[in-house]
Amino acid sequence: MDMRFTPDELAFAAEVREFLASELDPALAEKNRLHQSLTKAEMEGWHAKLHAKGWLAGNWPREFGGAGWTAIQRHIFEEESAKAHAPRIVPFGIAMLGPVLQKFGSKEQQDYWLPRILNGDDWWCQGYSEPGAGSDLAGLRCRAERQGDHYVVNGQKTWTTLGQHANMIFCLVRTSTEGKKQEGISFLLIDMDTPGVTVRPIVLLDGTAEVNEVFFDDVKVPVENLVGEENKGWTYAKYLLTHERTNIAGVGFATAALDNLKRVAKAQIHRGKPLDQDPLFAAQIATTEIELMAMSTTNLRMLSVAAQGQAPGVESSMLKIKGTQIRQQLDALTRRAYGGWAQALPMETGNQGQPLDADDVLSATANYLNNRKLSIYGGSNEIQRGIIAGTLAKG
Amino acid sequence: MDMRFTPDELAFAAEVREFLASELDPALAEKNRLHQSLTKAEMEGWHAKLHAKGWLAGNWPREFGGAGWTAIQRHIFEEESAKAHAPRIVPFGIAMLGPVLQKFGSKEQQDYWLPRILNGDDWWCQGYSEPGAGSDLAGLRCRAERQGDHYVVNGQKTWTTLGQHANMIFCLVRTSTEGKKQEGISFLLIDMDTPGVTVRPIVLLDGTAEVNEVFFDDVKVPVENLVGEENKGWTYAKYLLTHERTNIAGVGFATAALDNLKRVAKAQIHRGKPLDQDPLFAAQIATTEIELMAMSTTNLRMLSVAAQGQAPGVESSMLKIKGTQIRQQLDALTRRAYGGWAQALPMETGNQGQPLDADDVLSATANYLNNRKLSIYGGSNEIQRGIIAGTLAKG
Amino acid sequence: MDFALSDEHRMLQDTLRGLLARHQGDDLWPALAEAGVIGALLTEDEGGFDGSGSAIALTFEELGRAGASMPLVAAMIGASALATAGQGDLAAEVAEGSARVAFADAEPGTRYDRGVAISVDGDRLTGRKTMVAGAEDARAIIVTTADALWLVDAKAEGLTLNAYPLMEGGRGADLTFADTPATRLGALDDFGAALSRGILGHSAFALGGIIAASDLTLDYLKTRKQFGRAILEFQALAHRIADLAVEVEQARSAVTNLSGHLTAEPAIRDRHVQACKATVGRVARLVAEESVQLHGGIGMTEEYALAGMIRRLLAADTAMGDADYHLERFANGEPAWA
Amino acid sequence: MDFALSDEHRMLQDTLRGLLARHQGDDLWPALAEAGVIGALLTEDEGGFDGSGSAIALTFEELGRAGASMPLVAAMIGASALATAGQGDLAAEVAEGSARVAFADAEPGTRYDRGVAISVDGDRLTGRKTMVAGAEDARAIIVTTADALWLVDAKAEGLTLNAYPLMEGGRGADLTFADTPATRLGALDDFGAALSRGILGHSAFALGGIIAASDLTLDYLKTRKQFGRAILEFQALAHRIADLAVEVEQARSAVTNLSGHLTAEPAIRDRHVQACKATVGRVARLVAEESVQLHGGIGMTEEYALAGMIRRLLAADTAMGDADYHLERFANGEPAWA
Repeated sequence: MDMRFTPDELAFAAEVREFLASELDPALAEKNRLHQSLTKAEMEGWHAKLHAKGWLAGNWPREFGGAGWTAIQRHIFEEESAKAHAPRIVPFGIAMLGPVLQKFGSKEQQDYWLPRILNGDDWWCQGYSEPGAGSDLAGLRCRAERQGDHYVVNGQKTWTTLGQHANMIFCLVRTSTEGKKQEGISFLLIDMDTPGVTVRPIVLLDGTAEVNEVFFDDVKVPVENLVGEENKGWTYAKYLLTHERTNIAGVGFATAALDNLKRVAKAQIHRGKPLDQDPLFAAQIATTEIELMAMSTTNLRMLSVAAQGQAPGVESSMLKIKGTQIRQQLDALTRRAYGGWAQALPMETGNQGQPLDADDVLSATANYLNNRKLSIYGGSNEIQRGIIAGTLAKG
Repeated sequence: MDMRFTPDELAFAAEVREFLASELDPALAEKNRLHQSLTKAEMEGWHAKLHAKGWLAGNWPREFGGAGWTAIQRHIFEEESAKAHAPRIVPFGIAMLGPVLQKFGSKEQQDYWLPRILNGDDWWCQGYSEPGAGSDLAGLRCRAERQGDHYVVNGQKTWTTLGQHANMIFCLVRTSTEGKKQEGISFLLIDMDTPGVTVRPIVLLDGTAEVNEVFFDDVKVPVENLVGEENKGWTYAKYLLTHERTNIAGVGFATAALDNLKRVAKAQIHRGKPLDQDPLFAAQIATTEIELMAMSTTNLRMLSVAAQGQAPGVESSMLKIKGTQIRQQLDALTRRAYGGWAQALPMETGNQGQPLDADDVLSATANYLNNRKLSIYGGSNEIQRGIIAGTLAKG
Repeated sequence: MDFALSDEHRMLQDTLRGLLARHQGDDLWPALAEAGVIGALLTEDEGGFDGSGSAIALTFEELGRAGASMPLVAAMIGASALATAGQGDLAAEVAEGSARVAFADAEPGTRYDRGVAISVDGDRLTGRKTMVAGAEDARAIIVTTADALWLVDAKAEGLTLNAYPLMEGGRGADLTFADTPATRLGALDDFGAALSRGILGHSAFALGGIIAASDLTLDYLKTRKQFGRAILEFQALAHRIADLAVEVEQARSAVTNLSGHLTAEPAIRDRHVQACKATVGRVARLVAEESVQLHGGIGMTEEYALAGMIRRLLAADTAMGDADYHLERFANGEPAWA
Repeated sequence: MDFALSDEHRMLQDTLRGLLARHQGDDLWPALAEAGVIGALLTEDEGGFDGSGSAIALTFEELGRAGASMPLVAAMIGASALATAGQGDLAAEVAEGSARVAFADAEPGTRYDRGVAISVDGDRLTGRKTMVAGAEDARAIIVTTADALWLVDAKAEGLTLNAYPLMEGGRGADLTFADTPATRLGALDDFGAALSRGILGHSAFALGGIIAASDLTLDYLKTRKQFGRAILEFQALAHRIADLAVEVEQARSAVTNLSGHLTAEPAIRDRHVQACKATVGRVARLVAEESVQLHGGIGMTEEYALAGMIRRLLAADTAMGDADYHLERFANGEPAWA
């Protein structure tokens, strides 16, 4: 057993840090640190810098223009990026659609769409969830009817993150109602400028509007935009869910959040002393830090198995649960560290005023509220428990 | 709203304290405080003193020789008794069988059995659970076949508390396998001296042997020992479960345990000071004390409803859950207060030695282990959650 | 022992429910004042006619259930403190609703210490208070410092106000004091009764919100279908809602305890102040987080009624010391107000 | 990065599994010594041939899985400390199994303080140590005082021994010292390496027990039927066993972390000592309590295998500082051994 990174990995980590130090605009990092919404241009700008370096698609093989990183390298990149408060790479094109096209798309689809993802020609969003199909994703109803050389799509998608910036959406749609509900689903690429597509923002309880509803009303989609075979979409969607989860534990985000919490606890006064000297609060920080130390190693154990070519199993569900628990606990402690000061929320709309010198406080409150989503989306923690128990029952 | 006891209730509480001060042998109280098993004679002696005072059957109406107390009086008696470390009244005759006979027994059964319970002529135990029927009590299989003027009983009961002292057992037995499983159950009184009855002790993980298995091998029981009607036993058992639960919250026991914990934490040294000055341990004590303060009032709220003649509903399930959580937390903290000193267990059998001056420590460890049962027996906390959720679903 | 409401208090409850069904936002305050609700929170000495724990608890529970956000706690603390300090005229105006006061307690840079961001020089205050609910509408501000309570006129020199929306729904402000003249009302611990009633107000308000959020969640679990059945039929979720129901009863009993011991001797009252706020704060956060989780995505949307409830629950925990703050003082055996 | 066992360690694991299947109780120690297992726990300087974190972790995990109760941790701490203090001869005898030593750490009247019940006067000890595992079989005792480590001969004058069964299954003793001659081995913090390996031993032993108890519980849930189906099919129980599985991975990673940082600089090693014991202790108690609860009544009976596992889990948490003790020191940024 050897817990150390190899010399090559250490050199790679140094290169990532160097890149971040020279290319990441401090103002952008600060905005990101405060969990403020980035503009489309800011996100595209960061993508462009990474693309120039050849690092935008760490998970893609080199043949498709990716960096072809190992699981460990991707982990290092994600962790260093999170610690430096770099923008997160928008995952929909790079991390989600890309691998599906590479595995199941036609040569034409690969040649056309993959370079456009890297160049930033398209901004993709994801059309999976529907109002009636949340945890029960396969219960989706948005339907696509084949009419000649088009599908005609009708229905609704929801929780479409950053859909307001997108020109393209990849959707799971129902093409058949026969057999098991998983069997009538297809994977379709839809141009959002097509007549009949409407995007409506959903404001969340923290006041942000980063997710959307997308409505389809007789939307015509060319049949060449079908990925793989008709009625096999569930297979492609599941492939995504089980194979593109290297960052599911969110170790980098948790590390950055822990650093921030310690900084806040050192600055906030409690009973006349810095809060980090309060035994009860210090114990809560320590409890979470100790959890993170262990989870971080669980993550590495899993990566080291993945690096040897074995597919991750139930471990990704375990990391999802523990990872979100830790991040939510860190967010909760950070908000509570501010005590009576944390009673306002930043409002993205309207000019209704804002407390003085309180950017960090507002960010802590908003971030706590916003990150309640972590244990809900991408398969809620209840769904993950079901997956673990199901595996245990068989084992 | 008025949270105060009435003058009559306060006078009654004073009378109970006075009685306990004069009648309770300090050596017996000390033995009880240390959770050491009492002898049969000690328990019978305490019953006799209570019976002489007319207080043995606080829950029975006066017409049957009971004290006819209100729910509040019973609460006061139980709380004062627990705080004084008086032996708990063995519940099987007084609290369980008595009310069933009073409600469903024949005149002959009442006249014969009830005085014998008060006089201590019979020691009753309870034959409900079976190895295959725990939470699923109605799945019981121990069967009684009518043969002339006798039932012939075959099968097994388990978790028979203090069955080693008993000469009588009231049993749920299967008299029919037709219809729903609840419908073929009868309530039978069985003399344990009948040929074919075997009692085998079950040693628990704390080393005590207070529960037993009882085996029935062609045991002949006279038909006059059937309570109520054949195949209606489930109704009588349920009556017991919902109506005789005044002390389900265990407020008195919890209060005594909290007092003991505070005493231990004052004596144990931690980082050179009494443990109760350690911020983390003090916070854990405080958390539990605060829970107890609230639960105690929930209990009184429920009693005050019961005192107005309304049957308690889902509240008794809530009190069971919270009451056991609090007691188990107090027991856990008390054991942990001893730290490195709490690594031995008293053994009831064998003369294998015992640590010096450690009666309290041994008691804390054994009691922690033993009281894991609180959330299992009498309807496990999982069963209680099901009851609550079922009620919420209907409401 | 009797936990039932008296006839008067049942009437008060009916009045409140009627008012809260008809009035919202800016309309609500005058309606409550006119109906005598502010008076019900205050004793006769304070310009009111009741002021019992029971009246306070039921009033704020109803406000909490309805999600009415307004600094009524400040009015209650203010009028009571003013009356105690011999400022009966202003107290009476507050009691009848013709004047409003705000309560400036929280400070930037500290969890719940007082006097970190604000200092006293003679009869002048310098520094900052934050998150002062209803400051824009107040005629005067009651201000806490390290060990005392002060009265500051809203138009006093050197006082500047910067207002913004509060998480709970209303508006608050940062108040900056620059050598601002103030009237010392007395030492902080002279006002234990007034401040403890503030804790009861926030706690009962939270209790109302706890009940509203858990009721809404239960309704959702009964109606929402996934995998072909109501999600309340999934046992793991059913057990979690059952555990929430147990905790809701704990919160109710904690409020009952403080309500019943509001006029007990200070040492006993303070234990109930701390136990109540610690219990209700803990349960409020638990219910907030579990309600969102049990709802799933819909529970995070602003359009759905839960969002406001969540924010009010967090705000009620945070106001005047959160669960951890009061737990720590309870554990140390410290007084609530010193 | 490579978390797999080396070939040597896989062989050690096979050897252990074989021995543990064949030997129990008093037979086990000589068998382990003969197979070189004690030597695998020690470095060459200490009379052994390995002593790596990985060897220690896998050995004690196997012992923990098998529920073998025996004071092997004391032998490891003892031999390492003796070698460090220049008592290489006795260390070598311990390493080869011809001599046994006990480790006297816990004291009556205190959670985990040292020097409360025992005091030093020159080269003599007076007072009491408690819960000393394996004291009856020891040739010598390693004794902690407030700031030092001592060696006491088992036959030393003024030393009396009172033995009894320990919760974990073996036997322990109270040792009473009355002006008993002792050899000072050095200051406590000179032995950080030896003591940290003790923490790893107890933690890996607990990890083995955690795995055994959760496996047994899972098996029971699969087989036990209530209401006509296996109780693992009840979703509320299924989710709880899933949560346990997550915590078991946390415990494994905590042991891996300490194992991988056993020879790191003391400040870093100590953080892992504390994090490991805090994590494993917390999970051990959780698994103990949840296993009993998920089993129901059968889980409380001495006849069933779980009973011994529960007691060993509690004992492993308790030994050399429980989860709370190490959490507090981690939170304070204190060293593990001082």
